[in-house]
Amino acid sequence: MGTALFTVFATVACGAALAVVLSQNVVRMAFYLVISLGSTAGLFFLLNADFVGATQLLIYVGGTVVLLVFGVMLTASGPFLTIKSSPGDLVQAGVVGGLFLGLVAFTVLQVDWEANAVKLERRYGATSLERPGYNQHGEGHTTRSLGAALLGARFDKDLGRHREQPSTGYLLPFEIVSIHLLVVLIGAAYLARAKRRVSPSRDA
Amino acid sequence: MSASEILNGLIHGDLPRSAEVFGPEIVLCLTVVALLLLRLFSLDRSVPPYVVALFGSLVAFTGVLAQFVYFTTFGGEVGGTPLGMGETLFKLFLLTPEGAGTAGGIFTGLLMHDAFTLFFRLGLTFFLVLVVALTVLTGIPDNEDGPDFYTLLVGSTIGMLVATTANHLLMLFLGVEMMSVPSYVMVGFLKGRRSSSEAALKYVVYGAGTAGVMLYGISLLAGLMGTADFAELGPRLAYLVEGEGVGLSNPNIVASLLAVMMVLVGLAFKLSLVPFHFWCPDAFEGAPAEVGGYLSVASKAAAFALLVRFLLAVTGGQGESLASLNLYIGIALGAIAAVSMTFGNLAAYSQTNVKRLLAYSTIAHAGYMLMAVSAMMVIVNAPASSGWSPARIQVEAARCLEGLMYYLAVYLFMNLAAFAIVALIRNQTFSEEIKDYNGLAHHSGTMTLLCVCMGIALFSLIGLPPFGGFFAKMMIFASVLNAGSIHWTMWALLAIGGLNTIFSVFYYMRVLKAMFIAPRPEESRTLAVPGILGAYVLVITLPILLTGASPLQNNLSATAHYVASVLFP
Amino acid sequence: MEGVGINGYLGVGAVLFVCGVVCMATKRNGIGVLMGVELVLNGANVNFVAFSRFGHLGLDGQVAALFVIVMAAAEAAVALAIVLSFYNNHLTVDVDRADELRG
Amino acid sequence: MMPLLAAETISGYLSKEWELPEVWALVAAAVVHVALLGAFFGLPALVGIWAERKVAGRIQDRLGPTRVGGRFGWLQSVADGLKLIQKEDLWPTAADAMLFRVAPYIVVISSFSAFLFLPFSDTWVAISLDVGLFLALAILSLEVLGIILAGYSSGSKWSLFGGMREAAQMVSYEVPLGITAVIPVMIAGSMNLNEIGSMQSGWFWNWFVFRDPFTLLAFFVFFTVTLASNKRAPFDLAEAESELVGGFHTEYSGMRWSFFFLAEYASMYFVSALAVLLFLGGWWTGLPFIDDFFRTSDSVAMQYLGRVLGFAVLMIKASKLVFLQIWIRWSLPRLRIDQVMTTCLKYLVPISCFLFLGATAWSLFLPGRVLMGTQPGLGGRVADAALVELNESSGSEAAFVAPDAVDVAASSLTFSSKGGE
Repeated sequence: MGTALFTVFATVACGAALAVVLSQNVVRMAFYLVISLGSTAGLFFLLNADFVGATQLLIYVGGTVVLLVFGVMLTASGPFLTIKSSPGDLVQAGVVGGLFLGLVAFTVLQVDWEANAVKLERRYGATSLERPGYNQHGEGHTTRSLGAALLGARFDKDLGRHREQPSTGYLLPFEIVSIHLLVVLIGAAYLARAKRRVSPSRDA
Repeated sequence: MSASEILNGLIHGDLPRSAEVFGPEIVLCLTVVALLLLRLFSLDRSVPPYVVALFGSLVAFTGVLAQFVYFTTFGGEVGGTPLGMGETLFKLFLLTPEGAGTAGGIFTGLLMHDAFTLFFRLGLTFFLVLVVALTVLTGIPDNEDGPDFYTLLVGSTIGMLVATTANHLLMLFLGVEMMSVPSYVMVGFLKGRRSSSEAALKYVVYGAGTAGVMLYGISLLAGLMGTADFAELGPRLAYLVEGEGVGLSNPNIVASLLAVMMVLVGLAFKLSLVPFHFWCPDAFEGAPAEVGGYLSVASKAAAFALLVRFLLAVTGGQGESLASLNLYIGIALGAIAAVSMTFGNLAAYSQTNVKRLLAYSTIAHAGYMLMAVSAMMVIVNAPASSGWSPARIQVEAARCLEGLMYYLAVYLFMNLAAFAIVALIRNQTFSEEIKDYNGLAHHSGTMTLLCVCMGIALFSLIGLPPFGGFFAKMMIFASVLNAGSIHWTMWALLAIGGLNTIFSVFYYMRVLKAMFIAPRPEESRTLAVPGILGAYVLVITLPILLTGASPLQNNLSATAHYVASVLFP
Repeated sequence: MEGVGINGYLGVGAVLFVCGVVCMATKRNGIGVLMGVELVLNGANVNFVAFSRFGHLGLDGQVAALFVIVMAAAEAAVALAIVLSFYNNHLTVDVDRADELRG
Repeated sequence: MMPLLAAETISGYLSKEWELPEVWALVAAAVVHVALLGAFFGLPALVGIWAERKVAGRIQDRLGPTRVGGRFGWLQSVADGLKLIQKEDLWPTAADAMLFRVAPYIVVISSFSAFLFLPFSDTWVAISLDVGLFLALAILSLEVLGIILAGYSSGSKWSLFGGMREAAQMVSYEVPLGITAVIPVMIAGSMNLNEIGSMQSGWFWNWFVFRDPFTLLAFFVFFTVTLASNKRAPFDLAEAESELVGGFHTEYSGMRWSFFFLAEYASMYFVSALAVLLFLGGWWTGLPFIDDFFRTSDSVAMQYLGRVLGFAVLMIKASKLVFLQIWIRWSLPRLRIDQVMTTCLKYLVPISCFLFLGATAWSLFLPGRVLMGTQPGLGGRVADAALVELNESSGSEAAFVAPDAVDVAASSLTFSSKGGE
């Protein structure tokens, strides 16, 4: 079952990603992007990362891509915005991309990840996902642990282990990202809004 | 650990200490919020936004300064009695021996607090104060856009502070993103201008792309090592390849090399090193000169701090097993440095726009500074056959970084001075072309002052004695010379660096020639700048002299050496 | 989850990554380039979550993926605003037309 | 029959009683689920459209449909459906045909998929997840994508305007929607909809809406926001027929057009059911003696009956809300697009933030105490959850976690562990 689902999601994700590259119409690209990102969310669910999958759907697919499509609509000068690349470029990109894919995939897949994980586990202990008695993660119930980790407490890592210092918690990024988002929001709003006219009546 | 131990450790141990060390950054965050609240309640009419920004950055700078003094004087040792002002300052910022006085990770090891990060934080916050002051004087954001501009400026600086202190791969990514994304907007800040929006578009496209590549590298690296903690990256890699071949036939080695390369792509973009430099001239030409000055110095400094820390993290703690491989990373960096400075200097030669010329010059300077990092990598990974003792390696490696930090400190002033003068002249002549600089020195007293200061900055950028740039360059060249005895390529690098220095004289001179020697156009009106601007330029030019032939030079280099040595315990 | 090990997921990540890079390199439409960036980030995210499940990364991988999603949203917002500002000045989103600054 | 009622899941029942291989049991169970949900998905549309016409008629002092299927026009929707199915499937020459044809499916699929996470009664839920509510909202928000694509690909100005309005509106209203939906999550300490629902058992003052003044207001904000995110009047700017002909579905006809309507009425029902689950006591009658009679019964059949009752209760509550939506549509005039955006960004977002803060403060300072009810507040609730988790985790590594340490941890984690019960 897992294999079958994986095959479906992986094929759709990769196929749609390829379609994004090959498509010339921006809105179609956005559509394929949605499909690709959505299937990736499916992969996340298969990997027992429910919360990440849901976030992917809500923020990425429902937010970011909608934003992109919105941008396409605002900048579409013709009825269907198509900016074509020449076939020569495409062939060139295809060859280079194929070689690049070969390089990355070869490098990544050549590594014996299972052996590495076993080796690391021997020295540094099991990850929280494999620990007996804490395997709710195995079923995708990571929300609470994620919440605790974002507040800095790593119950999943430290509980019942001997540690000098608490393990890495993510309180700082969780908080600092909010400032970043605020700054970025202001920046985007600044660029997007028209320059207000300097006139006595401010609310005009 | 039990649950209560975990929570108690956080609430009573880690958090207070982290908040104490991170205080200046928190002040900057509050500044951002204050700026926005000010506008929300329409107070920006009565309290100009720059006042808030200036105040916030000054407080943050003072906070870091207090920490720096506290740390260097009483670092880790309880019982020292601070005197007078210092004591008040320490009390004001609630510094404690186990907080700011102790080196080590904060926020459960996400960030690092030690002399090295303190030095960079000090520089960055100081630079923020200078840039805010400059924008106040040149008036680049009007009162209307002030809150936006300062929000972006301060937000980007927070990102740089995070990046310089990062001790975790996730923080590396967050830091780089946090410093870049607001700066994309800052480059496009003059939104009605065609060139400005084009510059921003190029910057954001390249920036986002390289950030993505870097992230992929981070994911591979973290996956390989099973951790994202800097301190464990190197040892874990050594452990993984233990007993196997360490050549390129080992898949773990190849994968980690690819990952490190991808991360370096992201950092090279921030440093505008060839071949990731395309954005730099365009962005600087399109952006306001103030922003150009800010980006060229601050984001470079932050990226160098990050680069050094990252390289030491992935190559550290591996002993002999991977040293030869890491040596080649150092040599590869040297090659990039050589290409960058050569390209930067050659391309700068044909420029007609001063900002563009300075942009190419920053590419070249990034190359000079990368020489120091390259030499450091070579020295740290010296093979046993070279006959260097561990103690010597330690001292010489620290000397490389000392050169880098000295260079950055001088670069801060000389580059800011150059960009500030360009901005001030732009406000008078509405032009940034070299041909419009003709005879500027002959207009009025203040204009002459500006031109003289520009001369000092440019001479220092060339690396002529007795200015700071000379000593900085000497330090780096000396350490590269030292590294040459480990691998001959360093001598080649040194030769290229020397040639480049000579070559760079010509294009800097073109600007000065236009200013001083070329006749003043006859129909031009007499230009003058207000005295306060002249004073500002003087204030930032003076350190170029002070870091040159003056007693202060010893102090700075001693500090830099101490700071650098903490990375090589 | 029998059968598919980590390699399957890493393969998907690599394909997404490379598609994204090629997309960034070939698209002349500014927004198309941004979509390439999204694909690249997504490829990295697949890696993170796969390492979290099969590798030794544990929960840290999932946290990283969360932050990446958030940062991607922020970056997309700014990039889009810049593209719009470019459009307002140039009436096109063709990045190849961004050729006034050169030298 | 008995084993079926007692079985945890359908697939479990199939593989145990019918001895099907596990894969086939899963597939069969999925088919059953989909068939049930599919039927349920069509039902609100059929009933809803009929009800809309009837209510509209009554409000405007006319009768509404009276012919097809007897006096009350019962079969009007079916007749409409038949007519729509027979229509030719066409698309404008100016349209981007592929996207034009795909868009309605996106809308229908996302609207349908949201039901997968909705518990219709205690444990009657297709997929019970820790992130149920979050995921349901996420999937529901995908609907906007289909509408934007429909608007864009139609190649018509009206459609494009409708699509853009919809995009702006939906994305904005997702913010207050999320914030108000988080309030019950915070009180319950869980995002599992089943858990949120089962926490509101007992007397009706245990319903979250009556918990404190902030949740009471939050319910109304939530309801308002769901109106907008469903593009119901007075927020139906995307299809404002007086300005945009038909908005994003101007160019659609036949089956594809009816898909949009199917999805609209289904999500109307969905958000109503969500509001019921989050605020209005879910499947509980609010009268504990009735609920407990079934719940505490030893007989499997009685427990099953209790769930059927819960299902009916949920349906009735949700239908009331749907009726309210229809009522509002025919009573209030449509807003202008700028007013819609102002309402959201200037009023609803700050209000919902304030309510969230207020509800949090209430939980912190009056832990375990609620306006009238007896449910434990956030403190007690999260403490319990933490206890459960800690105990579970200490199961095999009990040596490391002493019981008192757990208490200390739980109390310091939550500021107060004193539950109200």
